[in-house]
Amino acid sequence: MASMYFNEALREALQEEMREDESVILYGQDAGIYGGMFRVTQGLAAEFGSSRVKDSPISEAAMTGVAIGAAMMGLRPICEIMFMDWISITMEQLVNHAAALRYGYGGNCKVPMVLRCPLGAYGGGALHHSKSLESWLAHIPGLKVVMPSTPSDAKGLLKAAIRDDNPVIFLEHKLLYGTSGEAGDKNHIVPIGKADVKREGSDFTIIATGKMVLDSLAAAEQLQADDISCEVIDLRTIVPLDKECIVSSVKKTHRAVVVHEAWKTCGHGAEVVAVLMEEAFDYLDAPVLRVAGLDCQIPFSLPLEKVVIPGTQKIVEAVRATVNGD
Amino acid sequence: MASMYFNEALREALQEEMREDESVILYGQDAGIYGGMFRVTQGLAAEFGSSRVKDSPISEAAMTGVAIGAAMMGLRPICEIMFMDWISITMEQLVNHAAALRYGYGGNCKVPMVLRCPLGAYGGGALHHSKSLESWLAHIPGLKVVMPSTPSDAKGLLKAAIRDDNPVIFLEHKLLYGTSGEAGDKNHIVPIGKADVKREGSDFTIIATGKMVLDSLAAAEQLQADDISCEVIDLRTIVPLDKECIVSSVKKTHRAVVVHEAWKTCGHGAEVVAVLMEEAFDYLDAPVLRVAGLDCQIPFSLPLEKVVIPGTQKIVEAVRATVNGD
Amino acid sequence: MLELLRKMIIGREIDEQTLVQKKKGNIPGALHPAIGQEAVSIGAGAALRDSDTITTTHRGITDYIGKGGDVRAVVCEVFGRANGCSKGRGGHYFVNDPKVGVLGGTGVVGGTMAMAAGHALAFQTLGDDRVALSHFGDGAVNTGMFHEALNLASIWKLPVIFLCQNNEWALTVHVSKHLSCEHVVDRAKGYGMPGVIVDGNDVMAVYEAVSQAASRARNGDGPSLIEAKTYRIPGFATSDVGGYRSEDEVERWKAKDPITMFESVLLKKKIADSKEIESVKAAAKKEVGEAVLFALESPHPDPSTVFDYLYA
Amino acid sequence: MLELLRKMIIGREIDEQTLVQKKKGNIPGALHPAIGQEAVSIGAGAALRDSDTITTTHRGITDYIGKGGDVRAVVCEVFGRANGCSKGRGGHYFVNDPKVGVLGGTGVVGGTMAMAAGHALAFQTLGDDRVALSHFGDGAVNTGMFHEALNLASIWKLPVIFLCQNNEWALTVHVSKHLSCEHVVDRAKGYGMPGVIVDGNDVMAVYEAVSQAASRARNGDGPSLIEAKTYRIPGFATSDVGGYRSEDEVERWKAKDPITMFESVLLKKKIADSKEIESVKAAAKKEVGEAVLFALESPHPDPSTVFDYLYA
Ligand SMILES: Cc1ncc(C[n+]2csc(CCOP(=O)(O)OP(=O)(O)O)c2C)c(N)n1
Ligand SMILES: Cc1ncc(C[n+]2csc(CCOP(=O)(O)OP(=O)(O)O)c2C)c(N)n1
Ligand SMILES: [Mg+2]
Ligand SMILES: [Mg+2]
Repeated sequence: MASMYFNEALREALQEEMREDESVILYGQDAGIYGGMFRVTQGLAAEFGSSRVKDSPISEAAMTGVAIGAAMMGLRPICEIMFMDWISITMEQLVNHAAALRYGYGGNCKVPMVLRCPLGAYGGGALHHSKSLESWLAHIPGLKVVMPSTPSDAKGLLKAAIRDDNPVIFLEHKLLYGTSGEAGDKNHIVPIGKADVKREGSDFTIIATGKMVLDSLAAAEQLQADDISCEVIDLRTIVPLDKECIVSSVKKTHRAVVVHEAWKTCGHGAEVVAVLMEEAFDYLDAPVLRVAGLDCQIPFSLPLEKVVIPGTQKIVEAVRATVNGD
Repeated sequence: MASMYFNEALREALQEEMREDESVILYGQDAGIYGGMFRVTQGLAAEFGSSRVKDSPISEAAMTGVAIGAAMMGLRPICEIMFMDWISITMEQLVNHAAALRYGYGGNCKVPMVLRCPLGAYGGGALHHSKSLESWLAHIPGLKVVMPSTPSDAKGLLKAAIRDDNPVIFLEHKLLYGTSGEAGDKNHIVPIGKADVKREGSDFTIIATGKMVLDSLAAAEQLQADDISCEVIDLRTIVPLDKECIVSSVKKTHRAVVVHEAWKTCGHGAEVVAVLMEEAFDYLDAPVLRVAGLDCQIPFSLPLEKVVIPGTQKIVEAVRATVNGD
Repeated sequence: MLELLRKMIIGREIDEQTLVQKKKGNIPGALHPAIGQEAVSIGAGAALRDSDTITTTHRGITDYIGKGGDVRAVVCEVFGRANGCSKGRGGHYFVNDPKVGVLGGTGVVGGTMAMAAGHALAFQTLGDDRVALSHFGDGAVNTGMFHEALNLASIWKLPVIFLCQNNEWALTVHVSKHLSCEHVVDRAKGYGMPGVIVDGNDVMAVYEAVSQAASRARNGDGPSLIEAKTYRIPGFATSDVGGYRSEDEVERWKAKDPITMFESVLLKKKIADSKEIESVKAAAKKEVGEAVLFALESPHPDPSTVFDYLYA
Repeated sequence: MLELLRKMIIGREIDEQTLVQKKKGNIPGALHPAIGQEAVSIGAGAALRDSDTITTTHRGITDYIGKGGDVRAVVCEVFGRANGCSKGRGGHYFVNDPKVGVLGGTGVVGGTMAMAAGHALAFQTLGDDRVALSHFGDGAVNTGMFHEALNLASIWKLPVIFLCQNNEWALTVHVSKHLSCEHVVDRAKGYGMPGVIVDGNDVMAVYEAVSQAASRARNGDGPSLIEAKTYRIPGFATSDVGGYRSEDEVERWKAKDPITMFESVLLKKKIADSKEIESVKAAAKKEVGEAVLFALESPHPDPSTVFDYLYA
């Protein structure tokens, strides 16, 4: 199996699903002719034509609403919001309509749409091109929230998301697009709701998502040198959360940190901590700390951005602090 | 001091601040001539005229943006969003502009605005008139988030919010408008960022906000009969969070539950739990549970609404479960 | 044509009778009656096929009836019963009946406007000749959603009809105080689509205008904007405490009651005599009355089913 | 008038020289040059007083210069330095200089349009005769924010000018594919405000149009919409990989370079001779060059100050 970039893996998932199922369509700003800001949809307009691959105006709320309506009427629309900072424009359509209408209409419709959205800091994007807002979405009953870390998971999860009968928010860290790996064949599906142990370990559990999985693996490698054997769990889906996977790991290791790039306060790491509190309290030998973005707007300056956005070093320090009990 | 309704206390705060400071203005849908959906602004248009009290079109995003701009130029605007369900429309202006621009402009402006917003279920409001979304706002660095439970706190905190030089989100539970109590005089200011021990106790800490404070007090009363002495902490402000108050209470009682009406997953209760994990782990004799809204869209049917929205009984049960360790 | 009258009366009766029940304390939450606006709802629905769709608003019961929605199902829903069209989850905000293309209501002003365009996108992509219609009020015309939805529908040439029920008021704010142009259709040019004003109290006029917009859409010529000038007779909702409009104004519009007006037309054109009309009225009243009784006796949703329909 | 030329060249030079520095790897993130649009930025700024305000976009450096913003402060900001106009927090997205009324830029299309109306609301409430101007692009015209801001500004009669820099492209999508009307000003009627088209490559024409709108606003007659037809010569940003427009099109517009055009006017009207023009050019180039060197030597923000300016 050939290695490919993360954005190519996404493209392959889109292409395969669109070939397989005529009801799959996609649109987004510059997603058509240009092929997308991060090149994910390159070539798809040429292959599938403008009736199935469209450029959209700068209208994030209507883009989402159109997906909801089209999904109700039998399509499987995929809508791309160019940066997660602007998903804020369409939170209304997501919380009150996409996630709600099946319930509000007593089961008389379903809304099988995917909203793809790049997120995360990538060096100088500043306040409006760097955010990670998955916690907002995880707070909304009726949505599923997916966040892969590898080309293989990206492909398999995107295919699963397209086939899912519910609205799925699909989050892609910008710094992952250029990473590469094997991505599986046409039948490669990764089920939504299953975490993945990306590295086994016995002393410590690191729970992470998206790009932070790579940083956690790097941290685990460094910590191995200190004789701390870290298990790295990639949540892969934030909703539904694979509680069983994290709880059983912590029952084994008795110590954990949760890692995400999103702002710390009311980030989804707090939810993971609260779940461990509820379901693994008696097994914990130390408090579960969070390694997360500082509660600060994300600055442009690279030295400042580096302070706000967590990375390998902060993960290593948090693990060490937990182990040393200080 | 005369007792007054919660909405009267809010009105008095608005009126006093508007009399005191000409730069205070307010607007909202039906907030002018009609006096507001929940009668908070009744009579203010008559007293202050249409240049300072305005009806606004149904344009939540622009309403917020206008407040931001006016605040930058020296006013202290108060903007009312009629139901919190529609704050979703203006999350973009809040996260990217209100909370961000002082930082993005390197301190060259300030944004002293207040966004008032009724929230919570109040019996048959259904999916679009019942939500509590404070967790989204608490996640945004640069905002302050306030949520009073009594007429006195409502008045004192609203006055503090108006005088604050930062954007403050002021959240009013609809079922509180009709509650009454003393509200203090012209000089009554409640500082933002200070929790309040609404009932002292020695065995257990209940941490709550808004209407859930009343339910928690009722629960504490019931639990007293079981000889469980509950301390009830009213956070009053969600951001900044008064960590010291909750941590020191838990260090005393060793057991706690966190209560809110908002959805459980990624609700701000998870943050409180995570803070206790980080700062009081060694003092905890039992896991800190959450009593929160079920992760479900909020149904119209009253019997269903009652299942989704927490109340006294669920608080009592959670405290008992914690004490009994099951 | 008697069928149009019948449906207008059904809509009216549902509002009237549920208002009575609300006063008795039998209905939770607020109600948003559409009394006075029936000609828009019924005329529009009649101009569409069953397979076409509509979306609507917080004030959508009569829109739902116009499109052929089931009376019992919606009345039970207003009472929050398990056999309501939303299984008690939605109340009157979430009217829906997919069998006749009602998908459907919302509590958010402007909230379903792009959704209607989405229905239309599906029809266009699937290559059939169905159309979608979005009902909305004058207040919705100032939401960002209105703008984004109309622009997008226009550039994608979607088979969708935007039908504004301009009832002069957005809750307590008069259209002259919230809208920056004289007529809603003054905005049509900005979306490159036709904009037509129609007497919203004249059911046949609405029928005509929507029929024309529907054929336009079916022919692949894209969306239209229709502004139906009408009036809301009762308060904005059962919570309305009044004080923002004159009795005079209300009385003037009562004199233009769309049902009475249509009755005169039927009589004048000898399409029906007054006996026929009375019997239609009586039957409608009875049907709704029975639905109300049925609803009152219907079970509430079982609390153990609360999560049903959240996920597919 | 030479001052207008000078500012246009300053804007151009900042773009050109920072593009060079970006290629060298000295600037993080992307850049959004406004080359070709200088006449709009500079003409608009010149028509306003220092105490008036502007808001702008992701492509706002020359708008900032037009309003009198400090060259060094913005260049340092582009480099993310501690002495930049945003103290390194914002980069080129957040140009601001409150001393001359620039408050300011954003990375969100449409994001500051209501903010400009808010400035105007403050001016109106405080009873002074200042005006606010909102710069935005053709792509922003399809955001809900555009719509809500214009409607609200109109009904409240706010002293604000909405100035669309229609450069024909929203990133890679041509205005004919994203806008549902021919001209942006076709939407003006829907907001009950005048809509004026102006040659956006003619600095004097922009100056005139903005001056008129400003007096209108100062007189209490409310907002205006101006559409300046112009063109973006370089890629939408430094990340642009091209492929969506023809070389021909770009060449046609290069022939209408606003700076060259204005030079001809100055020469023809004998307002300046070519020597004077050359010396303005040389001085501007030098000023920007020195600012770039100054920026390169300026300190980065101290990591320990990261939370500064978050809260007041
Ligand atoms: C986004 C949003 N903002 C505010 C409200 C509160 N609200 C409910 S109905 C209404 C007025 C709507 O006016 P219009 O669109 O003319 O419809 P009408 O009630 O007249 O049928 C308002 C402001 C809402 N439901 N949604
Ligand atoms: C709300 C939002 N959606 C999408 C983007 C991504 N984006 C940045 S610039 C741009 C095009 C803007 O076009 P226009 O308004 O014409 O301004 P121009 O770039 O031509 O100056 C887009 C889509 C954004 N910044 N904000
Ligand atoms: Mg209306
Ligand atoms: Mg443009």
